[in-house]
Amino acid sequence: MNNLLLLIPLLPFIGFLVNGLFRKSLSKSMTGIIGSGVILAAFVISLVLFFKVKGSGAPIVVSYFDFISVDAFRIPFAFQVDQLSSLFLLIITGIGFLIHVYSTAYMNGERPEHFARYFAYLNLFVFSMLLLVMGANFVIMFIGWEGVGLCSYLLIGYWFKNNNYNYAAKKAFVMNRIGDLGFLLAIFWIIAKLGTATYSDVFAQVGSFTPTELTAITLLLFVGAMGKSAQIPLYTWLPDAMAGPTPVSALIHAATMVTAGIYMIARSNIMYTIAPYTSDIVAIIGLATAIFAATIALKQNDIKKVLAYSTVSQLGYMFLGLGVGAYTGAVFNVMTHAFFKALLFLGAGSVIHAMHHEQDIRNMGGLKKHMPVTHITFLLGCLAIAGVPPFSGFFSKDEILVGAYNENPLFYYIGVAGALMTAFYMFRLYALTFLGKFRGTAEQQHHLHESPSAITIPLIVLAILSVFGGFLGIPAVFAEGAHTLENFLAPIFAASATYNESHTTGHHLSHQTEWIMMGAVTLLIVVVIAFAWRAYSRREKFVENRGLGKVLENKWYVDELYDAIIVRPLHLVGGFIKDVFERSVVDGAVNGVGRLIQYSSRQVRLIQNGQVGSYILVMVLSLVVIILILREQEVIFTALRRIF
Amino acid sequence: MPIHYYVILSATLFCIGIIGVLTRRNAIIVFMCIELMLNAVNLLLVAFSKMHHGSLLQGANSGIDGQIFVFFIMVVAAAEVSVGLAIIVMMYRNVHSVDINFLNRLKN
Amino acid sequence: MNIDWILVLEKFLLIATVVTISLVIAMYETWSERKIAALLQDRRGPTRAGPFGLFQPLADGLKLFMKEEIIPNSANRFLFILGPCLAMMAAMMTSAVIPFGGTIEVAGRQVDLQVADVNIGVLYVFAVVSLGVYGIMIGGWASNNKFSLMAALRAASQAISYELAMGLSLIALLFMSGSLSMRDIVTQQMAGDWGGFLGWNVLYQPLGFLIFLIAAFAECNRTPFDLPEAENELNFGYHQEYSSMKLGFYLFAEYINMFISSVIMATLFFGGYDMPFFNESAHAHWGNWLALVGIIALTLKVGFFIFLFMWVRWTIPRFRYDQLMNLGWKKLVPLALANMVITGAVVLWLNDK
Amino acid sequence: MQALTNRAKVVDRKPMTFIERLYLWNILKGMFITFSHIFKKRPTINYPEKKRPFSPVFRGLHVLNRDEEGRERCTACGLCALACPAEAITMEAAERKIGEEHLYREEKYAARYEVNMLRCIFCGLCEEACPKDAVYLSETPAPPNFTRESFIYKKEDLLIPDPTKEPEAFKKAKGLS
Amino acid sequence: MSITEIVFWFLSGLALVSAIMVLLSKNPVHSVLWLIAVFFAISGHYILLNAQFLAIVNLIVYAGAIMVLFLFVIMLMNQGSEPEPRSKSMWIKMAGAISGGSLLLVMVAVIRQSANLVVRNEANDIVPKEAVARVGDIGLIEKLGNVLFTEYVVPFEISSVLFLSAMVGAVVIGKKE
Repeated sequence: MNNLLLLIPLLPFIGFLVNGLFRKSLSKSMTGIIGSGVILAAFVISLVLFFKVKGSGAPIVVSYFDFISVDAFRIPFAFQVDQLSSLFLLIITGIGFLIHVYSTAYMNGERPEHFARYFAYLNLFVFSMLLLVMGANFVIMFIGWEGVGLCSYLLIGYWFKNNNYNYAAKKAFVMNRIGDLGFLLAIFWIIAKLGTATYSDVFAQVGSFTPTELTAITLLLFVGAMGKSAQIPLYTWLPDAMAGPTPVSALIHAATMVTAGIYMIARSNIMYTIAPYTSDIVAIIGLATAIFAATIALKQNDIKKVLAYSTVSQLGYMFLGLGVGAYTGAVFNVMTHAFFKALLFLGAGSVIHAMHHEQDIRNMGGLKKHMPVTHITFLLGCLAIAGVPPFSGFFSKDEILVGAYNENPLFYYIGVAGALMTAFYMFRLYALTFLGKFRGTAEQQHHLHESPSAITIPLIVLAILSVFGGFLGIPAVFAEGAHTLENFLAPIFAASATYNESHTTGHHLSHQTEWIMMGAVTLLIVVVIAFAWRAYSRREKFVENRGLGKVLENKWYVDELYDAIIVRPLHLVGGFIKDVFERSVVDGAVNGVGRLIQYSSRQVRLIQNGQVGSYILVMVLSLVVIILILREQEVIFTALRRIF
Repeated sequence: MPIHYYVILSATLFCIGIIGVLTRRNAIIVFMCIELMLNAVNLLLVAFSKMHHGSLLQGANSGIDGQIFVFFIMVVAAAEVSVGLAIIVMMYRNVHSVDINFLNRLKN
Repeated sequence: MNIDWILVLEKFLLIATVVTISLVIAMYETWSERKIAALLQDRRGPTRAGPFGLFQPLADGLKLFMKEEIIPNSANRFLFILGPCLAMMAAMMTSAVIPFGGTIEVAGRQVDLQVADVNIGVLYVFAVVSLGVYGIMIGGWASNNKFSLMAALRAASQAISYELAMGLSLIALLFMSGSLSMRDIVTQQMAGDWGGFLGWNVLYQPLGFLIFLIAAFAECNRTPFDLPEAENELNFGYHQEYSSMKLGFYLFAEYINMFISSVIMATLFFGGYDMPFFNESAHAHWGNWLALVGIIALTLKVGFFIFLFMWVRWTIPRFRYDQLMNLGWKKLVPLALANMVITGAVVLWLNDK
Repeated sequence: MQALTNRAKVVDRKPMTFIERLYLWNILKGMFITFSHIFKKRPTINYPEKKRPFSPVFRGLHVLNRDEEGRERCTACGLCALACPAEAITMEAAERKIGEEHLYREEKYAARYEVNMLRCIFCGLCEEACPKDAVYLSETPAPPNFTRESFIYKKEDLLIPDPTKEPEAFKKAKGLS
Repeated sequence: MSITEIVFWFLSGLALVSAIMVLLSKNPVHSVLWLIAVFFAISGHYILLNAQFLAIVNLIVYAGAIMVLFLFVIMLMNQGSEPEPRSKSMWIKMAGAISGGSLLLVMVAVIRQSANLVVRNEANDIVPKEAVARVGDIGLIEKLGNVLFTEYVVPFEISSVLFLSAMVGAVVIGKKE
């Protein structure tokens, strides 16, 4: 069992090593087989573990060696597989495998060594992500956390010959670092306070924190989550990260890495439950992000940018769920979102592939005829994300919204507005891409074709999951106790649940109200979809946006704002230090010391007259003086005292 | 013999060596004076060794370290002389003199 | 004041005797050298002075004394005179630690036929031999003559080089004896079977003896290693500028050295005053006669070695200088080292058994 | 090339083996050779006490002969001086006066007859050249001396003793006794 | 005065006089000889202190090897044929002598009262410790060898390496390019 556990991260790591070290000698098919094969093997093992956990219900914790051992303080290198992490394992390896398979076709145009490099990065990413979710303490999680950050950087900057991509990679890296700092501080704080970073110990002793400490720690952790999961204000990297290859966007920026923040908060749910202010902040920021990103997505024309902002928006929903205590809903949304967002990204990738890297939806249209499989699966994905029953998005989003309503009805209304916007921009995207007439060049039209099976099969699999994935979490409204996921995850959130049970003062939504709300929302969504369909399916001409539209198209000018309030001043300060401080103070001091030493040594050198005899003379005389001093200390000291 | 006699004899020999090093300019004689100093030290070590042997007498080998030390000093002196004389010969070949005042080529 | 005057007297007498004997033997070595050279060359040698030319050394000595004393103008007078004195002194000093025989009883006193039985006898010999170089070097240098200087340097470097091989070859012997005292070494050899014959070190250290022998030839500046005084190369060697008795001193020193090295070889390797096939300890009641037997045995052995020196001189041609150094450093020293290591291993092995 | 004699020895140029390079055996061999010479018979004889017999053809100092009556045989013909390759002989002739018949056998005689022994190579040509058997080389080796003049033998030194006056000495000089 | 004392004073005087003569000799060869005399005196002291092995080794190493080397070098450089060039200013010699003398003065002054070198005898008087002459056997080669090859075997080996490197160094330095 121990080795089985170890194999899960080890296999991708081996894949990384093989692909990375022998990338010049491996053929493309070989690389693809190795890269995908190790993930498939990891998936199979994860499946085994999943059923084991499901059967026993108890977490598996295995400690391999002491990662850090200082005196009594020990950080073991330990893995923990419980309900939460086994679920994440399945998502990561399962979707990761599909994306690997997809990549073999999508990246086929690359030269073999770059192809292998790509797969090495992907494997390393999967390895880091697995480390992140399997670690039994915050330190191991942090290792994985940094690892995925690194891989994200590497993969965004995969086409490193394009400078813009490199800037995007750098941006993602720096943004992540800001969040990581918070995470790191939180870990230090926990270790300083409790002397351990192991989950079980930390959560068991959560009562020993004062409320202030707890708030501070959870906030710091949340800062980390904000960075990784692209929440306001650290979200700008995610849309830019679309510079990487599309499967990377699907894997990292939709399905796995961005959910690390969700995972972390879900993992430490008890701390958030107990710290009330933090939960509210999380909920508010999540909601704000959801709405904010949705508004931006309304006016984006880049197919991947739309999806990226949609991702940000969905992540905001998940944080809303976490903030209002609907942990299961958040995790549920992570899962369903992984299905349909991966589907959508891969579909978009398929389109981009077919369009020869054309990403502007204004130049698309009417692809329905040319790419039937992509079209169908993409439509299913859109329905799922829009929250049309009975697709998976409906159930997960509904659960979060119900949770939000329980916390505060205002959250619910704003959330519904976001959901409506989601439905709108998704179908705007869908309509502009697949419906109407083709608006691209003739050459592009000539080459339009359905993608190979390595691309379509993952699409189909993901479409099936998107459609039926929601049935894992049928709300109590439909059938009492049919929420399989909630039952499965119950042990993880048990502590929070009991705490809420005793502390909640609010009211529970009656089933009737829920029915009404659900119906109303569904109706509104359908209306919005119809509107979007009508408005965009025949659109031929695009006018320059004006007013709010322009603001939205330019993403609320957030990048410019950051540039003005953070980057410019920093540059100014840096320039000042470089030009003035460095030159006059630092250089002055350094050169002054050098000049002083040069001068003094020139003076001292005069003593070195090269006559051995004189050296020895000085030596002997000094010896006499030293002996005298040692001998006549008292006499000399009294004499000196008399003089001074 | 009182140990002071030996100590003073050694000190005197040592100082004669030092004066030689200071006043003579022939590198070989300077070298010889260094040997003289080494020998003064050797004599002192042997005297002390016997002093310990006489005053303590706790072990049959007490004070033997001093003589061993003299032995090592001789070894080092032999090695030093071989190299040093080689250097002097080298210098003589280059400068045609063994005056140490010509040994200031490193100056400046 | 508690001085054993009789001991002092006894030692004084012994020293006088030994010195006299050394001188006399050196004298007659010159005679026997000529005689043996003649014999080996089918000649007669000196015959005129006395019966068989036995007074020839006296005549030679007289001649040397009568010759004009010449000191070169540019020579350093003091060192010029000091040189032969040092050579003579070093040659004579060596005999102090050699046991010339057993113990005799004179007027109720047990008298060892040895000037000083020190526990570092062999080392003493080496110390004195290494001093012998000074006589040659100073003499050669003080002559202020390039040929003399070259010869002196040759002699000195030859002596130093061969001293090394000599010492190394002796170390193997010292491994076996475990003592540096000459008398102890002789006594150990006397303990062997066949009246001591099987105890002789030469049977156990043939290679060591050979090396010692060759080194001894070189140390005494004897043919085939008489480079320092090679007539046809360096006129007459380091004593080229010398005349009269100062020259005689040098020559005498050489013959004394030859005698002493013969005695040392006999002592260290051939049982010293041990008469072979004759059990000395069983004849302890012989008293002083036993000592006489020992002295005779030693004399015979020494005589043989002296004869060997001369015999070799008239057989083997002189080495070239590079050959000399090659032999010393590249052959004898490694051989002596190997001998030493092997002996050490065998001694350890035997001790362990 | 075919060797002319069987004494030529072909030189062996193959490198010496280790044993040979030690020279020990060869040295011992040499020592043995020198040692064996001790027992060889000494060729030296103690000269003044013991003399070797001369060979019959030994040519020593010159002798001027006389006849049975004690008269000088030399007639100063000069043939000997002419024959001498080293030009060691000088002579002066004189006529026999009346009353000197018992002194000189012929009418002409050598008033002066000198042989420079430093030049003479004792070849015996003078003896062969003499028609009168007047000069012959004795068995006496030339004795050493300190001056050059003493090596120039005058007639008085060379003449054999008179057989009539000193028969003993004559016989001895002739080597007859 | 016992014999030991007589010998001690004689050797000390010899050592000091010879040492001073080393300095004063104009001729380097004389300096070498005087230095050898110093070594002899010091060896005598060693024997007096019953350190026979060191005494002999001192002779072999210093007198027998090191000083021969010095002589070699001096002779090969032909030193001493011309006297050492006179120092222009006398003051450096004066300074040397004065500083050396003051060092001696200070050292002697310090040593005289050193508490480590004196003991109290039975009568509770302060007397210097004794360097026992002619007593003890630690100077024997056997004892020294035992200690040298057990306790001090590592320094011994290191010193042999030092020797080797010195040899190589001397050869390399002395080699003509």
